[in-house]
Formats: sequence, structure tokens, C-alpha cells
Amino acid sequence: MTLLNQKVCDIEAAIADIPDGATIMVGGFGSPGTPFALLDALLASGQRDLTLIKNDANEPSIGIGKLIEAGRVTHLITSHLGLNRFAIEAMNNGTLKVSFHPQGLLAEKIRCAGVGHGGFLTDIGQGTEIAEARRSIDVDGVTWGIEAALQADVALVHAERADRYGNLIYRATASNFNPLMAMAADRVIAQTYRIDEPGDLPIDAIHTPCAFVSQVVQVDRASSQQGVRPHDL
Amino acid sequence: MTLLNQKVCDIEAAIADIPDGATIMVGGFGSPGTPFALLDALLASGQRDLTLIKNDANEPSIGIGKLIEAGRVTHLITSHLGLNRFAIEAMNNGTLKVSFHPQGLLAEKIRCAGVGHGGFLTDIGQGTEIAEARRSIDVDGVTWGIEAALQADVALVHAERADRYGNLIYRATASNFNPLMAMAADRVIAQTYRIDEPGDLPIDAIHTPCAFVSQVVQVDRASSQQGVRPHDL
Amino acid sequence: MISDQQRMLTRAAREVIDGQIVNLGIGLPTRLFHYLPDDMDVLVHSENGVLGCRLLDSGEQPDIDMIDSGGTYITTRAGASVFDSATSFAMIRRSRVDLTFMGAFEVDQQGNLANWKIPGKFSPGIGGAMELAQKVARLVVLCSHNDKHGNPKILSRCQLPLTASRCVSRIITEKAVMDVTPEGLDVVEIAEGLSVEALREATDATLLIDESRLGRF
Amino acid sequence: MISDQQRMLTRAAREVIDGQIVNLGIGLPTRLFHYLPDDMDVLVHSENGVLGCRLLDSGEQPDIDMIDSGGTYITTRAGASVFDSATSFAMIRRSRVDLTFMGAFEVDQQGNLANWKIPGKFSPGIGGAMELAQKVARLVVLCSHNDKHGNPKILSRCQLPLTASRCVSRIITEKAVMDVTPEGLDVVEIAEGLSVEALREATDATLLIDESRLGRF
Repeated sequence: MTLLNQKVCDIEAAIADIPDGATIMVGGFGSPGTPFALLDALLASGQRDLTLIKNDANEPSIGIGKLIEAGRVTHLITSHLGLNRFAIEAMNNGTLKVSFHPQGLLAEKIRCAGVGHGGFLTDIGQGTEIAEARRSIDVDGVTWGIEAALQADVALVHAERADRYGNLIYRATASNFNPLMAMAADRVIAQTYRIDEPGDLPIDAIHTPCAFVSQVVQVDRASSQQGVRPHDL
Repeated sequence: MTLLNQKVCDIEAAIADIPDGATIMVGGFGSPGTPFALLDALLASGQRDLTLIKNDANEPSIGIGKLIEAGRVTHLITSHLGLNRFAIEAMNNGTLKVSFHPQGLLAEKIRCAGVGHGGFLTDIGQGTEIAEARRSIDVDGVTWGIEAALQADVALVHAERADRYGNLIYRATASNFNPLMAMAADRVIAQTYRIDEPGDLPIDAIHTPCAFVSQVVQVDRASSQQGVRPHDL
Repeated sequence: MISDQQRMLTRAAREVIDGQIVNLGIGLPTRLFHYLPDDMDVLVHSENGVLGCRLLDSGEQPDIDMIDSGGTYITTRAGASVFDSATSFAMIRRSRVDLTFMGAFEVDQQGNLANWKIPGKFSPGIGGAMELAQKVARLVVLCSHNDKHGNPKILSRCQLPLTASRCVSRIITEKAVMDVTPEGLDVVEIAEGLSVEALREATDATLLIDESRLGRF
Repeated sequence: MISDQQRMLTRAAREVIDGQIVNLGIGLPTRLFHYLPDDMDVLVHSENGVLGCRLLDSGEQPDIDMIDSGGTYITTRAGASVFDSATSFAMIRRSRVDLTFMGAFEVDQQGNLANWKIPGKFSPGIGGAMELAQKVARLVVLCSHNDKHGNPKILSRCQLPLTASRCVSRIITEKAVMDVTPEGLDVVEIAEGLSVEALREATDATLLIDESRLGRF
């Protein structure tokens, strides 16, 4: 793992050595928690043939939407595409392979890799087409579906605040998949608005301990504005 | 589940209707996080033939040590008894059945019940006697041990602070198994030093959301003093 | 005069018991926010990781880090908490959410629900609907009684891929309030002014109707 | 004159690289706390749920909620965090702890380790040892070369139930520093004043010794 005193780096350096064909987890549920600046750097950096794992496809022309529209994503592992008609279009015309998982199972498959397990047993989806696609096992007379852990080469996460060791604090509903993905990839790149010295974050307030984080990148708060939409309802 | 506005109760009422033969999870790693006041109430209340699930057996004559010495525990599911020679004695002379699990697997078995899964796949202990005792399964050419979820009728947990809806905040190394057990039992009884009004706890600081907690009991800070030992090393 | 939707929402709000944790599905159920009395100890769960949502007051500035699962900017009420997606779904799978309202493409008298996929036409993914439908302690379907072509959505057996089987407790439409029972859908209330015959005609399921105790709404 | 233990601990402390996360097993390894330089960016992990432990300064009051996994009152240094047991072991199983020091009843030239159970005599439970031994990126055993009866603890094959198989990288005793290799234990350093013959005599494993490059400690 990256040494504690070598984690702070600039955004281009963090993204540059991600290879073509990489599997990349991306935090966020809709816009909150989406690492927009890291995704923009990935777009600029040029990697192709990516497999992305994200709860959703953001909205058209923001976040991973940009990468999908640029034809850089081959496979998307997700829960729901409802807010991105371009992603649905790409799926329907066959240019984007999409694998769907129920949202909570997607979260657990990621967490499962993050804690070093191989999979877990669930009853979610029994009696539906979700269960037909997976192997099952009987334990003490109960039939469970086996869900395998979902790993990635890289995770891109967004945190409100960090320190230079890589301790992370998330905020409000910008947490979502970020703490799970921050455990589950070989290399974890965190973007944050503010990088403090070790000791500046209250120990009880840290959501992701630094042990899981490989690199920390400071980004401007304005980078998240691309996710802002008109207030509805 | 208990309604949000009906969770605060006194300690005798919380403990009284636990039946003989119940399976009870008890938070704490050593003394920190052990719900000493709830355990004293359980001792006073008289239930017998209990199965306890706790990381360790506390130390002689404190915490669950009192229940073991009073002959009230039939079965202890644990990770390590190193600090309680009476518990080791009871195990060796056959008055206490003890089931050992590696500490991290014990935590995950509890968490597994807490999130509604049936079990998980692990490689921990492969090649040791731990693996001989369990079933295994091959997934994509890798052999995994199957660890079943570990459930309980009741969980007794300790929190630093709560509100009357049952939101909980733990402190320092008094967290340990408490947040996991707080999800995993049918009924979750939390002791705490202070019960605030909803809205008094910062939303980002809550470790266990109130949805998981059945009852909240206020206890005196002095109740934890039984776990205090001379400063060593 | 109040609309059918207003009438349904007013009726649906009466399902909520003081002290409950409630999840509001996307679409019409989300509008129930406006019908929940402020003085109740009720926390609204949203599966993106918040318990205790409330709508922004008019003029209140949105916080870009605070949305519900439908993408709406929300804020929180007293007693709220935020958490990650794993914890959010643990709450759901452990049935710690007491009540959820969901829309339906189809719902049948066995309590089966189909609301996520129309093969060949609509398949944006399952989201959190499957886990909510299967595991929340009480599921109330809130939907129009018929589709836009007038075809019944309340059926003897769902044809579309299921979200979850035998998961629905009660169905509220603009025409009736119906409970799932082993013998069929027990009609407990019928819309003001609607005849029993008109209800039967609009429905493709076994309806149990005892006019002597039939409520109106 | 410094004791064998002090010499072993001084040598062991040199294993720690600036920037690492380190776990100190119960017993002798815990005493390494006293040997880690304050000016290094090193965080000590303890499996009860803390990363960044440090010893209390003399006179510093203990906090009853703050112990390490051995039950010792500790405090934290800058950059520390606290977390639950699941997160603590996730760190271990994902090999996010860079280095651990553990004691041994027996250790063998395949890198097998036995340190948790002596059937019929000592079996207080496995605690966190199995996961630490199996998963921490680098495991250094820190133990006496022989048991109190003088029997070798460094063996060609462990007899006791294993904590984990093929998990040990390096062994540090009062007599030698040895690396596990496919051909046997490669002796990289030998205690000041100890002869190669005496080392071989005290050991029941294949030792690879190249006197031309043999260090002393």
C-alpha cells in the first residue's frame, strides 16, 4: 500500500497511470458524492474500454455521462439509469453493455470485496428474474442466492474533507457508495475540498480510516457545480 | 418494530421480559463498550440458561463474568477468553459450553445477520482446524468457507449518547461490536449516559440510526467503573 | 373540488401511524410528503442514505449534498441521520422500515407487484425497489386503477416481471382501498359516488365486497 | 548491558518503514511501542478498533474508553481514527495493515505459524491472530529461539495447530534474524558473539548460512 506520508498528489498524476480496460468504481448517488473533478481528469486523460461501477449513470453530459457519451465506457455495472436517457439509449443500441443489480445488493457486493470476503448469501430477488441468473445453495433447509464480491482496479471517491494520511470525512447524502468503494478497490483515489494535517480531523468523525486510501487529491468546490440542477418538487 | 416515540424506558422494564433460554448479544471488547448496567439488571432479573454472544468474557466478577460465575450462562459464543480465568475454568470443567470464532469472522457473522444476509464466503482459516468444522464451496475455481449469519433474540449495547428515538453515538474504542450487534438482534436494548431530544445529535455524528434500536435506557456513568483496572504496561 | 390524486394521497396519509419509519416511492408516493402532519414523530427514509427527510420550505436554499433517492433536494427534520448505502439497505432488509408506498404497473390479488420493467419498452434498472418491496414490513401500493388505455392494473395475476412476490398488503387507487387476502382483494373502501359494478368492471381480480361495511373515501 | 529482549526489540524496530501501518501482537511485540521513533509517520493499528495508538505519557490520565486489544490503556497520536470491529478486520483482511509482529509457540521453515493453542493445555480462543497472521502484508515473528525447557521453537514443521500457513516472512529471536525462503530459513543476522554451530544446535530447521555476508546484531 501507499505509505502514509506519500498520498497527496495532483489530479493528473493520480489519474495518469490508470490503464485502458481498467475496472473503476465511482462513488455517488446521483450527483452528491460523485467525484466530478476526477471524472473530468479521466476524460481528459484518454483511457478507453473502461468498465465502470456506479449506482447510476449520473445525468446527461455530467459525471460518468461524459465518459459514456465519449464512447469510453464498454461496460457499466449499476443499479438504475433512470435519470440518463443517453445511457439508456447507448444500452438499447448496444454500444454500452449494462449489468443491473438491485441497489442494496450492489452496495453489498462492493462492501464484500472491501472487507475481503468472496461473496454473500441473500434471499433478495428469490422468485424473480434476478434469482434465475445466479447460483443458489441450501443452508439448514433455507435456499439462498450466492452473490459474488465485486472488485475493481481503481475507486474514485469524493470526500468533503481529508488529511494527508488519507483519512476521509463524507457529508450528508454525499456518503452513499463512497465509503464502500473506498475499501473495495486495489487503488483508491479520493478527491476532497480540503486536505488537513494529521490530527486536524476529530478521531470520532472520520468515516474512512486512512488505511484504505491510496491517494488524496485536492479539488475546487466549484467542480461539483456541474451536478447542480433546478430545484424540483 | 418499536415506534419512535415509545423507546425510552427504565432498565428493569427493558430487561424483565427477556425469557429464560434467550440468545443475547453483548457489546464490548474487554470493558469499553460493555453494557455493565444492563448486565447487572439481567443478573438481578434472574433469567437462566442463556446463550451469550460477546467478543470476550470480560474479566473475573465483572460484566458477563458475573453471569457466568452465577451459573446463568449455558453457552458462550466468543473469540477469546484470555482475561477471564474463571470462564476458562468453567469451559474446562464442562459447566460452560464455549464456541470460538476468529474475531473478525465473529464480527462479520453478527454484521451478516444485521444486514439481513444468510452468510458469507471467506478464506480465513483455510488450512487450519477452523476450516475443518465448516462447509465449503467452489466459486469460479476458488474454494471458500461458508460462515452462517449469527442472530440473537436480544442485543445489549452501550452508547455514549442517544436521543429518545434511539439514535446512538459511540465513543473511542467503546464502539467495537456495539454497532454490529445493534443491527443483528430482534430486540436491541441500548444503555447510554444521556438521552437527548431528537435533533440534539448532529446528523453526521450518529453511528447507529434509530431504526435499529428498540429501547433506550439511561444509566449512570458510574456503572462503567466496574471495568476500570489498574493502568498497566 | 379536489382531484383524484389529492383524494388518494389524503387517504394514503391515514395509513401512517405516529412513531413509524416510512419510505416514499418515486412518483406519486413522494407527494405524500405534503400530507404528513408536522406534529407526528414520523421519519421518512430515503434509500440513498437519509432517515428523517423533509421538504425544503419555500425560499429555503437547497444543499447540493442533500437529496432523496428521486434526486429531489430535501432537508432533514429533528431526529434525522445520514449513512452509507449499505446501512440504508440493511435497514430495509431487516424490515426496520415500517411502511412503504410504491407505484405499480401491475399488482395482483396474491400481493405480487410489478413496477420496474416492461420488457422491450422500459428497463432502466431495478434501483432499490426490489429490496423495499420484498422486505419493508408493510407495503401499500398507490397507483391509478387503470392504465392510460383504460386497461386494469389490478389483476388476478401479474404478467410483467415481478419486483417481488406476495409483498403487497394494501392497494389504494382513485377507485378503492383493497387488502390482499387469501380469498381475494377485500374492498374496504370505495370512492365516493362509485358503484360496486363500476369498480368490478374496472378490475381484473377477485374482489370481496360486503356492502354493509363498505367505507367511502 | 542490554538484555536479549531489548536487543530483539531494537532490531525489530528497524523493520518498520516510515509511513507504514503496523500491528503489534500481544506480549513482547507490544513493547515495540517504546522503540518506535516519534518523528516517523507510523500508525499503530489495534484490532479492537483504533489506528494510531500511542502509549500514555507518564502521569497522563487513562481514558476508560480507550484501550488496545491487549487491554492496556492507550491514547492516540495525530492522524488516528477509531472504528468498529468489522472495519478493523476489513483493514486486516484487505492487507491494509503493512506489517505485524507476533509471538510464536512454534514457527517453521515453510513460514507456518502456531501461536494460539496447545491442545489440552492452553486454548483461550483465537482472538484476532488468525486473520492477522493470514492477511497482514508482512508478518515478522518475534519470539525466543527456544522454549523454557530449551526445546527449539524454530522447526522444520510445526506440530501444534496452525494459526495460519505460509504466513511468516521473517523471524527475529535473541539468536538470529531469519527469512523464510523456499530452500529453508535464510539467516541474515546472528547474535553478537554466537557461533554458527551454536545456532544450528538450538534450531530444528534447515538454516541457510553464508558466513561471508552474515550480519551481527
